[in-house]
Formats: sequence, structure tokens, C-alpha cells
Amino acid sequence: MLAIENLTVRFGGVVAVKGLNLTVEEGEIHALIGPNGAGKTTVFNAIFQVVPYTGGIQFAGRELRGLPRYRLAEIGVTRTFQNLSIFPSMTVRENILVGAHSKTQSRFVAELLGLSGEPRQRLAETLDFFGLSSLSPTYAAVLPYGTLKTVELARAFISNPKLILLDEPAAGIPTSEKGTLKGVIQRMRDAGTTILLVEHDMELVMDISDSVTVMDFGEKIAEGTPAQISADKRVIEAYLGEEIHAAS
Amino acid sequence: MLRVDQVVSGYGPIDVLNHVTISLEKGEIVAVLGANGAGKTTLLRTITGLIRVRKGSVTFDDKLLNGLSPAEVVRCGISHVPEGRHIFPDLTVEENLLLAAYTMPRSQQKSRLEAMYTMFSILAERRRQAGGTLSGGEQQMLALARGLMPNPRLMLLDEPSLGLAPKIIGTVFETLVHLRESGVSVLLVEQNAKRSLEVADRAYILVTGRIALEGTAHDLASNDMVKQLYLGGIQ
Amino acid sequence: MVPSRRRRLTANAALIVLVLMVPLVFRTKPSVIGYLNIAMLYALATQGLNLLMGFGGLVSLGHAAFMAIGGYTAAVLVMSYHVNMFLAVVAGVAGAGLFGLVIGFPSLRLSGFYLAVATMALGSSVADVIKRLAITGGDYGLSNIPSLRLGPWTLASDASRYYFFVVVLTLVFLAVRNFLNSRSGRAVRAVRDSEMTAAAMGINVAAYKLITFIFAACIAGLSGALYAFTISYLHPTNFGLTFSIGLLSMSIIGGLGTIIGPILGALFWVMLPLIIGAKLTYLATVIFGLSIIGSVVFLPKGLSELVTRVQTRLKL
Amino acid sequence: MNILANLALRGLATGAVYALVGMGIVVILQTTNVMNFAQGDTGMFVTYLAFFMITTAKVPYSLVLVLTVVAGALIGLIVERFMMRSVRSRSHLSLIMLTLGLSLVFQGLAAFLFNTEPRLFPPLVAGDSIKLGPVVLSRQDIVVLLATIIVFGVLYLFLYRTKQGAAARSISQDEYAARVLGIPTPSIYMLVWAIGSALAGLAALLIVPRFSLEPSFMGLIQVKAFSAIVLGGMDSVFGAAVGGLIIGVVENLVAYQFPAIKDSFMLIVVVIVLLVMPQGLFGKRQQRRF
Repeated sequence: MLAIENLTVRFGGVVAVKGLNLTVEEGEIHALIGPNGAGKTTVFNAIFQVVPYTGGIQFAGRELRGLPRYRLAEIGVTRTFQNLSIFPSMTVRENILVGAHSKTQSRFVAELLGLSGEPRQRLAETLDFFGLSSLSPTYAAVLPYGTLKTVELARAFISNPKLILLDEPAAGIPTSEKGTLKGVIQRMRDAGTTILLVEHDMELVMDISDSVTVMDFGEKIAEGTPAQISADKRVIEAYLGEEIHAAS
Repeated sequence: MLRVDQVVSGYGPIDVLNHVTISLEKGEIVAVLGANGAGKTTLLRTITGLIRVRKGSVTFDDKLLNGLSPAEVVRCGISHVPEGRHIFPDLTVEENLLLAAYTMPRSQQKSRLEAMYTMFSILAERRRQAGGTLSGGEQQMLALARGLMPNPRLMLLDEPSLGLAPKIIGTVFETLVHLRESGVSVLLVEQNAKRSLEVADRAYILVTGRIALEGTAHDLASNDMVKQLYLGGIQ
Repeated sequence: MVPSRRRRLTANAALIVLVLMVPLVFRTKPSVIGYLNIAMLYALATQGLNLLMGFGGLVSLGHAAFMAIGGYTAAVLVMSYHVNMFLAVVAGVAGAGLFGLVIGFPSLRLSGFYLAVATMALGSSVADVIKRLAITGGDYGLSNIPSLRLGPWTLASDASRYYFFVVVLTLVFLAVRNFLNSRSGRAVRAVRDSEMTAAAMGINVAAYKLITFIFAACIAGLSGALYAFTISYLHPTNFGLTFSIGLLSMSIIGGLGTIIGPILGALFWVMLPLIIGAKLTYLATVIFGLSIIGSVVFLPKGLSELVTRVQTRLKL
Repeated sequence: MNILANLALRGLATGAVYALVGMGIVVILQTTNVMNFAQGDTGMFVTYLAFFMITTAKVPYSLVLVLTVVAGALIGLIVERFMMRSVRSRSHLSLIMLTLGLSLVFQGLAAFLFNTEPRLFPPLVAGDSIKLGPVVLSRQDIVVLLATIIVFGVLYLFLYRTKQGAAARSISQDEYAARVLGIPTPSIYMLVWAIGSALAGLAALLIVPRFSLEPSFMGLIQVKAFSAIVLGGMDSVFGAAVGGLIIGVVENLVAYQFPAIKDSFMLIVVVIVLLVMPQGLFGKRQQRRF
């Protein structure tokens, strides 16, 4: 589904990602983990053509290089953001509808006359899927962080994407709600969306991922199933630390 | 040493803290745990005078802190390391540090600076480098060093582990233990309950602006409710 | 819900009757109607600016230039080329829209203060260029512009223009409201809140910024064209930085990012000097300044917030 | 050649005017993130006070200079304390609007109190023009040029050699962090506004003898000062100074050939510079790790 070949990203003198190869299979939850500054978010930004890079990124057999950023949603790739990027002045409904932008069309004159239709059914389904129906008319600005994280997921999901990149979905979510989050991500996968996940919460990663790639200093240091990763010596040394090793 | 007594405070029309009472003795690490939005950060901001105390009192060594500006609170010997580090990105490491000792006389600033460079050798290497060019872990070290610059007796730490790799988190918590040994008391606000309870002497659990539970770190770590809600059942 | 809805209907009906009655009430004072007409034209231009700044988050300090282009294009076409007035107005709107595209291009790379300075620069140079051209009457201005004609009817009286402008204003405002609640309008607002996120949602950020600029410019151009045929005189210095700042003030005082704000702001702007009187006219400038400060400090949504508060009070 | 040198040097003198106003704007902008559209009119208003001190009260020039600077600083303090403080966290746009409102207040007040008739302001330094080789400069121009250099030096020392200056720079990057660290931010804000507005007064007073005193006399100069800042890169006093001088020189050279397009030409150049290099000539290129 997503094939990254020999990806290298440089900022000035710093090499943020060095010769990364990564393949995400269709229908899996693939986690990308590693210490801060290892280059995970940079990989997302390269996929979204936000940073210049060398190497190849192919999605469903199509080379992404040079594709305008907004076209990605059209071909079925969306994302969420590390520090939550919701539109505060819009209602939950409007926020989610923005996510459907790439799958709907504008007819200017109809819009001026107030006659353009909304993807009502898909919206209702999505609101229902994420349990947001009752919050539909609420302005995002007044909702708590955890709920907004869900809105962000719904916004990415309404366009029925083939691949979603999730950037630290569990950050700032209280432990008590992490179970729900796990369930939501798994149901998104079960609905046919492939997921590439950057996350620090090891428990979440180990619980739901089908495969895990570990990065350190811009390079891939390990890849495998969660079980293989948590037993990998290099990973423990660079990232997990002794303690969790002993615990798991 | 620090007494927060029946404090009410918040933003705009909302009271975030509802009659919160906590205390901290000299040489202690006290953790305040709770979910996002429970009021942990608000508590720290209230102590440092970033937010007004609406009801109740905050005292430090029997001195009333109510109504003091953050600058005055720092002068009393309390420093606050905010969540998210807040390094000045375009200022050098050294400028970042010096600003943390704004009210100190120059000679004292110099000696504190040297002390910080001894404690955090990576910062000495990077003293002329802009704060924004440091890595996440280095920035957290700089944030801690900034907190220590004014030679505080009490340090308030807001989510020092947030966004850091597990390995670096370990280093951060080790630093806290060193601090306690050198006589600095620490009030620690964390979501990472497991790690916090390992280093803390005592802890409070904050639930929607109220203290729901308090006790020694050891007791809380074995409390069923805490286990289920904050330790996620894995031990 | 139902009683409140009925109340709102009643209130709207009352408002409509009130608006329609105005020319009858001021029958003996036609100058008041004239000023109201100016206020409506300013409200139109301000609505464009409101769309741009309040909803698009794009600063413009050259908005008066769109009015100038709309007005001069329409007037010159009618006077020098004897073009049908309706087509001339359409051409004025199109001309302004085209220039909106030109001014919009900087917005693809610039934001905030930079965009403010760039639009200020481009806007000021338009007045400068008009001053140098022969066909626009240059520094003398363009006078004796014919009166507004609507098919066979000439709208010579202030009252007739009043009704016409009420209709135009209502239509444009409804169109803007509908636009904002549509897919495109949401895209415009999304771009304002975060370009990066908007792009990730599949929104062509550059295209929507340009659309916003063009749309805003067209509305201002319409205002300018109607203005020319109402006042029958145009002068480049009337459309310089000062008037751009004036339009900005109207939108702020009325309330940025609200649909009725522009009307309230323009009414205030036009009517205050009248009420204060000619002798103290500079005092009006002071009051405008204080009103801007006051609305930023106390009423972030400007005068329209007052209206909303009254509405809530009356449970409308 | 002589003509060109003459034009260039006179342009430099005009540019110094823009630089003076621009530096005041940048000092405030850098720290408080407020683009002060009232900078010019603050200066204009204070200059009226100076005018009456000189003509009516016959106060000596040197004292007027001091009083003008003090009056400017006072206005800055008042504006910060009673206006900007309560809205500090609002959007850039609101802050721009506030200062636009303020500038209307000053313009209206000046017109209301002193009417709009242009008045001739007596030159600061009397005496014939000075010849430097082939170039002729009025004494007034030389004073303005010197003042620009001095003001630049003083501002540089303030920002990079004092702890208040460092605090001001820190606030511009992260106001919350500055407060958490115990930097007395309210006093730094007041200090910066006082310095910026004092500069507004000083600049207007030094400039006014080249023009005539009327409520709108700072308008175009302020537009040029903004252009200077943009050209220089928005975030540096040095950029504002050099940007002002460049604009002055280029404008004067263009005006010699094509007097009609002098103002538009420079504005268009600024737009082009903005588009090609948005960080300006001396602005910092952001280079941070993610």
C-alpha cells in the first residue's frame, strides 16, 4: 500500500531521516516508534510533501513526489496532527465536513443560492461511528481535548481514506480513555483503512499494532511484530530502556 | 514549607480548582496526578501567581503568596518549569539561563551559570547555540537548568516527561532524585503516574479540580482505584 | 422553540417594514436618504472586506482600490465607450475581480503584517496610476457620470435608489451567508484556521485564497460601480490608504466575521458626522478612533455583538 | 556623476527619516508583536506640543527636544498601560486595529484642537547648507543622519547588552515562558512602549522642518517606514535602519528620472522584495529542528 524507499530528509546540516525503507501492507496497523527527534514526524511530513526529500514514496503504486499537498486526500491519504489541529471556530459537524472536502464538489452558483447539498448520510455514519452524534452542533472551541482528538480522527476518516497517518493519537489522553481510543483505531482498520501510527505510548503500540518499525537518529534500527520488537536488544538499548524490558 | 489551603481558582467564569488543599515539607518530592483537564497545571500556575487565587491561601514558609506576581514568587525561592519546556528558540542557551535569574545580581548569576554547566555538561557544550536547535531531550535539560538557575528551595515541575522518549524520561526522573538529595523540594505534576510514584514521597490525586485521594506514594501505588485509572493495570 | 421562532419572524417582518418605511419618514429630508444610500454602498464594500478578513483571515489595507477599479471601469465604459450601463457594471465587477486576483497572489506567500504592507502598497499604487491616466480624468477626477439606470427606468431620486440598494444589499448578503455555510465557505474558513491542516484535508489552499480575494474584490467592485453612478463624481484620492483604513474601521466597528456587522459599521461611519454636525466634524474622527479601540477591547464582535445581546435579552 | 552623488546623499538624508520612524516601530513590534500604525501620528501629536512650546512659550530648542522625547515616552506608557495591556493576547489583526484606532484619535484630536492648516516649523539648526566636496547637504539633513546613527547605536546596546533588552527579546519569542521564569513582563512592556513612542516623538520633531506641520504629515512617511521595515526583515533594528536608507536613496534616484511614479515605484519594489525573499534583507531565516 505504502512503499518508502531510501528516504532521506535534510534540514540544513542535520540529517533527520537517513535512507529509510518502510513498507506498510494493506489493512494493517503499522506503528513507527523511536525516541524524540528520531525523525518519525518528518517521515509523515515527507509523505505529505511538506519537506523536501530524496528517495521514493509510493502509494498504491503511484509515486507521490511532486504531488500537490491537497491532492493526497483525493487519492486516499489523510492524517492527524501531533498537537491537535482542529478548527476552533467551527462546529463538530463543520469540522468533520471539512474532512469530506476531497470527496465532494462545489458548484459556486448553487452555493451562493444555498442549494448545494452535503454528504448527509456519510456524515451521519461518521458521527455515529465515533460516538459524536450528540455533539454535532457544538463549537469545537468549548470541547475538551480528548473529545477533540476524536473529532480529529472522525475528520480524517469521513473521506473514507485508504491510509491514515496518526501522529501521537494518545498524547494527552488520560489513561482511562486509552481503551476507547484503542477500540476506535482498531475499528477504523476493520472498516478497511490502513493505519500508519506514530506513538510514544508503548502499551497502545504493542496492543494494537500488526507490525512495528523502530527509528533512532533518522535510521531504521528494527522492524517486526510487537513481540519481536519488545525483545530486540538494540531497541531496548536505544529506546525502551531496561525497565520496561523487565516488566514485559 | 508549602501550604495550599482551600484554594479556588480558574479562568474566566470557570473555577478549575475547587477548595484544593495540599502541603509539602522540606526535602520532599510530592506528586500531583490526574487526567488531562483535572486542574494540575492550574494548580501550579496558581502557586506561581500566573493565575489569581480566588479563595483560600497559598503560603510558603509562612509567607502569604496570594496576590504576588510571578516575579515576586520566584524571588521567594520557588521556580516553575512549565509543561512543554518553553525554551526561547532564538536566544542562546546562555541567554535562556541568564533570563531565569533575572533579578539576581550579576556576580551571583555568573556563579549559578557555572553551577548549571557543571550539572548539565551538554548545556556547557551548547552555550552559544540557539535554544531552538537543541534536541527534545536537551531542551528538557535546559528547561530544568532554567528552573534551577534562581537557586530555588522549591521547584514546580509540569509534565517533565511529556513527549520524551522512555529512555530520556528515565534520565529526567533520576535528576529529580538528585535534586531532592541536594535539598531542593519538588512538586511534580505528571500524567505518567507509574514513574512519578516511583520517585515521589507522597502524592495527591486530582479529579476535576478536587483532591480525590492522598497518601504516601507507596500506598497510592498499591491502591486499586489508582491502579485501574492511572496505572492502566500493567505493572 | 416554536414561540421563539414566531417571535423571530415577527421581528424580521417588523424590520422589513421599518426599512421600507424609511424613505416615507424622511420624505422632507431627502439628504438623509442620500446618506443612507452611501452607507449601504459602503456596507457592500465592507462585506467584501469582512469576507476577506473576518472569514478568510487575509488582511487587506488596499480594499478601496477594488472600489476604485469597479467605479472607474464602469464609469469610463459608459462615458467614453457608451456601453450599456448594466454591462458596464458587470465589467466593473469583473475588473475588480481581476485585480483581486493580482492582489491575491502575494497572499499565497505572505501573511499577517507582510500581507498588510503588500496590500497597502498595491492599493496605494492603484490610486497613483489612476491619477496619471488621461481617460480617468487624472488629477481632476471624473465628473458628470450619468445616473443609475435600470432598464428603461432612471433611478434619479434618492428614494428610488434606496429601494434598489436595499434589494442589492440583501441579495449580496444572502449570497455571502450561503457561500460561507457551503463546502467552499468551510474551506475558506479552514484555510484561515490552519493552512497545513486544510491542505491535509484536500483543500487547495492557494486556490481558495485567490477565490476569497476575487470574491471580496467583486463585491467591492460592485459597490464602486454603483457608487460612481450615484455620486456621479470620482476622484483617485478618495480611494487611497485613508479610505481603505476607513473600510477596515467600518468592518471592525460593525464586527468582523459577522454577516450584519458591515451594515452597522457603515451606518455608524456615515451617520455619526451628520449627527455631530459640520462644526465638530473632526470630533467624529476622534469618536471613530475611540469606537475602534472600544470595540476591540470590549466587543470583539463589534456592534453586531450589541445586537446579539439585545436579541438574547428579548429572547428573539 | 556629481548629480548622482548629490541625489544619493540627499536620498540618504530622506532615508534617515524613514529609518528613524522604522526603528521605533520595529522595537515595539519585536517585543510586543504589535505593528504600531499609530507610530507616525503619536509623533505628529507630540510635535504639535513642541511647536507651541517653541513659538508661543519660547522654550529653548534643547529643552523642547528633551520634553518631546519625554512626552512621547509618556504617551507610550499610557497606551501600554491602559490600552494594550488588556488585549495583549488577541490576534495580530485586533492589535493592528487598536493602533489604527489610536492613530485616528490623534489625527482627529490634532485637527480638532489645532485645525488642519499647515504650519511652518522653524528649522532645528539654523545656518547655510554644508558642502562636502561636490555634495551639498543642509544642516538639518546632517542632524537627522547623525541622529539615526546614534539612535541605532543606543537601541542596539539596549537590546543586546542589557538584561532588560534580553528580556524584551525573550518576551517576543515566548511571553508565557518569560512570565513563568519571573521576568517582570509588565514593566518590560511599558519600557518598550516608552522607548518606541519616545522615538516616535524624536523622529517626528527631527523630520518636521523638512515638511510642514499638519495632522496628516506623518502619513506617507509612516508608509515608507513600514516599507523600510519589510525590506529590512521586520525583526531587526538594523534591517529597519538600512531598509530606510535604501528606500530613501532609490526613491530619490527614481524621482530624478521619473518624478511621477516615485511613490508607486518604491511600493511595487517592496512587494516584489516581499515575494522573492519574504524574510527581507536582514531578517533571520528560521532554522530550527522539528
